Amino acid sequence: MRLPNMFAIIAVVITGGILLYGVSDFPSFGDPKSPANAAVPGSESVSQYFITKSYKDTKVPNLVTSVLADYRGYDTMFETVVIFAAGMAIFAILGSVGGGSQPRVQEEGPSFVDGDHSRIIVGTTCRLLVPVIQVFALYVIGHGHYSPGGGFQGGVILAASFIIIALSSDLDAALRRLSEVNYLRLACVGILIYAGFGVLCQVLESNFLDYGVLQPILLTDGPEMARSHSMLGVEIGVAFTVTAIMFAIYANLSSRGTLRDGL
Amino acid sequence: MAEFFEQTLQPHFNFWIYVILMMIGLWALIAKNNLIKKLIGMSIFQTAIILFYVSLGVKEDATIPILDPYGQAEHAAAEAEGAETEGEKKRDSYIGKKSPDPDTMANPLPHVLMLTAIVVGVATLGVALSIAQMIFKEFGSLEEDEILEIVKGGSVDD
Amino acid sequence: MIFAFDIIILVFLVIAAIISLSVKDLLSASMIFGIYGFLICLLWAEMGAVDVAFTEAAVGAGISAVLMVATVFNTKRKSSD
Amino acid sequence: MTDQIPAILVLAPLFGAMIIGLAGQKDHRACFPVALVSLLVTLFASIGAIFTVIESGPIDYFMGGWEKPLGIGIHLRIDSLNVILLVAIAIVAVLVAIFSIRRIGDKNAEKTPHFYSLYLLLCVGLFGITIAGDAFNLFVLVEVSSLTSYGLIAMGSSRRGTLAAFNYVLMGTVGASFYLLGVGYLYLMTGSLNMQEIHSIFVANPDIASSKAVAISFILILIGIWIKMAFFPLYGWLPNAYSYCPSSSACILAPLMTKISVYVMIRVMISVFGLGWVFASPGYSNLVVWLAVIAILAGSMLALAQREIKKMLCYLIVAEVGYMVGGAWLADEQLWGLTGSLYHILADAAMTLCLFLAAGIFAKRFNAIEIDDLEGLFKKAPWTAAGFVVGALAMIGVPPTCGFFSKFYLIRGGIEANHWEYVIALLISSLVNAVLFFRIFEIAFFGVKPPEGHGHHEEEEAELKEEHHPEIPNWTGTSSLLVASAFVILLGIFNGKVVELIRVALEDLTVVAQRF
Repeated sequence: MRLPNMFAIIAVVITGGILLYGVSDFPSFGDPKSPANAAVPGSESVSQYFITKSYKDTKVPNLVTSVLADYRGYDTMFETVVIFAAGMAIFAILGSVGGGSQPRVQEEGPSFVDGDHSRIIVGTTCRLLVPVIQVFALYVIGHGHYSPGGGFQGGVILAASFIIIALSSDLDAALRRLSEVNYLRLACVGILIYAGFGVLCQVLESNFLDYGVLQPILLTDGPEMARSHSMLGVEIGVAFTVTAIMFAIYANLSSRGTLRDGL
Repeated sequence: MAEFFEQTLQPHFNFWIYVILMMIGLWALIAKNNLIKKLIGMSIFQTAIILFYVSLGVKEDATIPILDPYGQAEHAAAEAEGAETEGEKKRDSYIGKKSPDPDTMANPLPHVLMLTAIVVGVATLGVALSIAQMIFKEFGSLEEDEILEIVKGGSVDD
Repeated sequence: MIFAFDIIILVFLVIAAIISLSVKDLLSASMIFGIYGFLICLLWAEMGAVDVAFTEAAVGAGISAVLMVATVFNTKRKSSD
Repeated sequence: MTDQIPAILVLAPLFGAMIIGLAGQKDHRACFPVALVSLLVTLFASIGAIFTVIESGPIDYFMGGWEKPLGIGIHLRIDSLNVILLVAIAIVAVLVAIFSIRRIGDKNAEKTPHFYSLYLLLCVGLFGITIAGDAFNLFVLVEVSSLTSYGLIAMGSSRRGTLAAFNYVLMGTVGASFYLLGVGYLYLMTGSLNMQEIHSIFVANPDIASSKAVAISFILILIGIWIKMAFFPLYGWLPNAYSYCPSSSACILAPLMTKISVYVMIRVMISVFGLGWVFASPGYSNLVVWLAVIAILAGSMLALAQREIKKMLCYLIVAEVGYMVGGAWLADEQLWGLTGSLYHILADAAMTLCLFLAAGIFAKRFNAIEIDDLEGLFKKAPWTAAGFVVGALAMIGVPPTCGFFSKFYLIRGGIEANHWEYVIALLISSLVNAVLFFRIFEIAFFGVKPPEGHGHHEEEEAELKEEHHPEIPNWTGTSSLLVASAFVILLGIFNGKVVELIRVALEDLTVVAQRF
C-alpha cells in the first residue's frame, strides 16, 4: 500500500472516530425541541423568532428569503462577493494561458449549413428552449418572496440559458449576447446594487442594510413593505452578479481562458 | 439488534451518514491521485457538512418554511361556506394576528446558512478547476505522482 | 419527512459517492457526481429545505457538473484511479 | 459618523474593487488611485475607531438594525482587542499597495485590474474577519479572503506556483469546512450563532458547556483555524504557496493571513468558549504548547536548510506561528503569554512585511532569488538593505526593535507558566535566526560566497526569476519598505503603550468572559 493511502486511512479513521463519538451526544434527529430548533433555557430562540415574527417584520412569506436577504443580508452580500472574487480569480489565473483580453477576431455566426443535420436539430431545439428558460429564471428571481427561489437560483438558471447557447452552437454565439466586457460590468453592477441599497440606508441615518428607512423613497405603506421591496432589489443585484460570473466561469473554463471555440 | 437500531441508529441516522460521507470525501482528498478526483472528494466533503446542517433544522412532521401568505386554506373554507367577503377579510388579517406554531415549520436558519455554503462551494470548485487546467497546461498531466516527479526532476522545459 | 425515504436516499447517496470516486473515466465520474448532486437535492426537498434543494438542483446537479465536464474535455479523460 | 465605522471599514474597499472592475478594464491607470484612496479611507476609519474605542468603549454595530434578541441579525464588534489589528491591517495594505504600483503593471499589464480588485477584496475579507461578531459571518469572510488569496497566488505564471496554489485550495477548503462544522456543532448545542450569545449560554448552562459535542466543536474549530494559519503538523501548503507567488501577493498575504488566523483563534478562545473553559484541563494546553515547541524548532531548522530567500522566510513564518500559538496557550495566571502573543501578531506583521518587501525588491531589481545571489547587493541598494537589516534584527530580537519586546513578553509568560521547554525553544529559534541572518549579512556586505556552486538549478531559477528592470530604482517599493521598517522600530519603542492597550483589552474581556 502506498504511503499516502496509509496516512489517509489513519487520518480518516481518527477524524471519523472523533465525529462519531460526538454524535451520541446529539439531540435526536427531527426533534422540534432541540436547542437548534427551540432554545436552551434562559435565551430566546432565534429560529422561533424567525418563524413567528418575520412575517410581521418584513411581509415576506418565504422565511428563507426574508432571513437571507434581510436578517442575514450582510452574509448574503459577501456570498455574492465570494462569487465575484471567484470569477476575478479565474480570470486572473486563466487569463495568462492565452491572452484572454486580446481583441477577438469576429468570425461569422454559427453556420447551420448542409451536412451537419444533428447540429441543426440541437441548435434549433435549444434556441426554442432558451426564451422559456429565461422567462422561468425571471419568474424565480421575482417570485422568491412567495415560493422557493430568489436571486441566486434565478441567476444560475439565467446563466444556464447562456451556457446552453454556448453548448448547442458555440461559445462565440453566447459571447455575442453577453460579451466579456459586459459580463464583468454586469457582475460589478450587481454588487453595487446590493451595497447601494445598504449605503442608501446609511445615508438616511440608519445602519447598513436597514431597509425599513427606505420607506419614503420606495413610497410604500409602512416600513415592512419597504423591507419587502428592497429585498426584491437586492435579489436582482444578486441575480446580476451570479448570472454574469457563472457564465463567465463556464466560458473561461471551457475555452482554457481564450474565450474562443469553447467545447 | 432491533434495539440498537431503534435507540442508537434511528435517532441519529442522518448524522451517521454525514460522518460516512465526510470520511469518503476526506479519504478521496488525501489518497486519490488524480486532481479531478480530489476535487470530487472535496465537493463530497462539503456536501456532507451541508447535510449535517440541514439535518439540524428538521422537525418531525413539519412543513416547509414558507407561510401561506393569502391564507388560501382558510379562504377556500370560507368560500365553501359562501362568505366570500369574510374570507377576504380573513386573508388580509392572516398571520398579522395569528402567528404560526414554530413546531410545525422547519427551521429556516440552517437553510439560509447552507445556501451561502453551497455558493461558496461552487465558487471554490470553479477556482480549483481553473488551477487544475493551468496545471495540465504546465505539466501535461493531472496525476499527482507524475507531476511531483516532473517537479523533482526539473527536466521539462517551460 | 418520511424516515424510509430518508434512509433509501442516504444509502443511494453513499453508493453514488463511492462510484463517482472509483470510476476511472473522468467524464463518467463527473456525470455520476451530477447524479450525486441530484440525489442530495432530492434529500433536501424531502427534509423540507426547499430553497436549498432548488439551489442544489441548479448548482450541484447543473453548474458544478458542467464545469467539471468542461475541464475534463480540456484536459484528460483517463484517470489512474 | 463614528458609529458607522464598522460598515465603512468593509465597504470602502468593496466599492473600490467594484469601481476597479467597472472602470479598470478600459483604463488600467485608474486602478491604482482608486485602490489607494479606498485603502486610505479604511486607514482613517480604523484610526478613528481607535480613538472612539479608547474614549467610549466598544463599538457594536447591528446589520440591518436587528438588535434584539441578540443573534437574529449580524453583529459587528470593534473592541480594544481588535482595534489595534485593524490599524495594522490598514497600514500593511496601504504600504503593499504602494509597493505594488509598478510591479504588476509591467509584466502582465492586462491583469492589473484583476490584481487590484482581488487585492481590495482580500482587504475586505481581512477587515470583516477582524470585526465579525457572528460565528457564521466569520466563515463567509474567511472564504472571501481565501478565494482572493487563491487567485493572488495562482495568478503568477510560475509552474510550481500553480501546483502550490492547488494544494492551498484543497487545504484551505478543508480548514474552512472544519471551522464550519465546528460552528454547526455549536449551533446544534446552543441554538445561536452570535459569539456573545453562545458564550452567555455556556455561562448560564454549565451542563451544555461540558458536553462532548461542545468539546468536539472546539477541536474542529481549532483544527480548521490551524490549517488556515499553518500551525505545525498542518503547515505543508504554506512555504510553496508563499514563495512561488508574485511578490506583491506574497507581501500582502505573508504578513496578514496567518496572523489574522491567530487572532481568530484567540478571539474564539476568549469570546466564544471563555478562557476558563479552554484552560480547564491543563493536559490539553500542555499538549498545544508542546506542539508549538515542535513547530518553532521544526520551522527554524527547515529555514536553516533553505537556499532561497523567500522560502527561508516562509519557514520562519511557520516558526513564528508556533510562537504565537504557544504564547496564547501558556495559560499563566497573569496572561502574559497571551499578551505577548497578541503583541507578536503586530510585531510579526511589521517585520514579515519588512523582510518580504525587501526580498521582493531584491528579486525584482537584481534577480536575487537565492541567498548567494545577494552578494554585494547591500552596496548597490543601501536603502533596501537598511530595511532588510531592520527586519532581520527584529526577527532575531535585537532590543530597540519590536521583535525583542514580543519575545520578552512571551518568555515572561513561559517562565510564569513554568513552560521551560517553550522558553528554550524561543531562545534556540532566536539563535537560529541570528545564524541565518548574519550569514546573509556576510554574503551581502562582504560578498563571501560559499564554495559550492549553484549551477545545477539554473533552470529552476530561470522560471522563478521575475522580469527585472535594474534601470528603474523602484522608489515606491523602497519608500514603503522604509516606512515599514520605521514601524518595526516605532512599535518597539512604544511597546509600553501598545501592551497597555492589550492589557486593558484583556482585562475588559476577562471581566465579561472568564472563569465561570
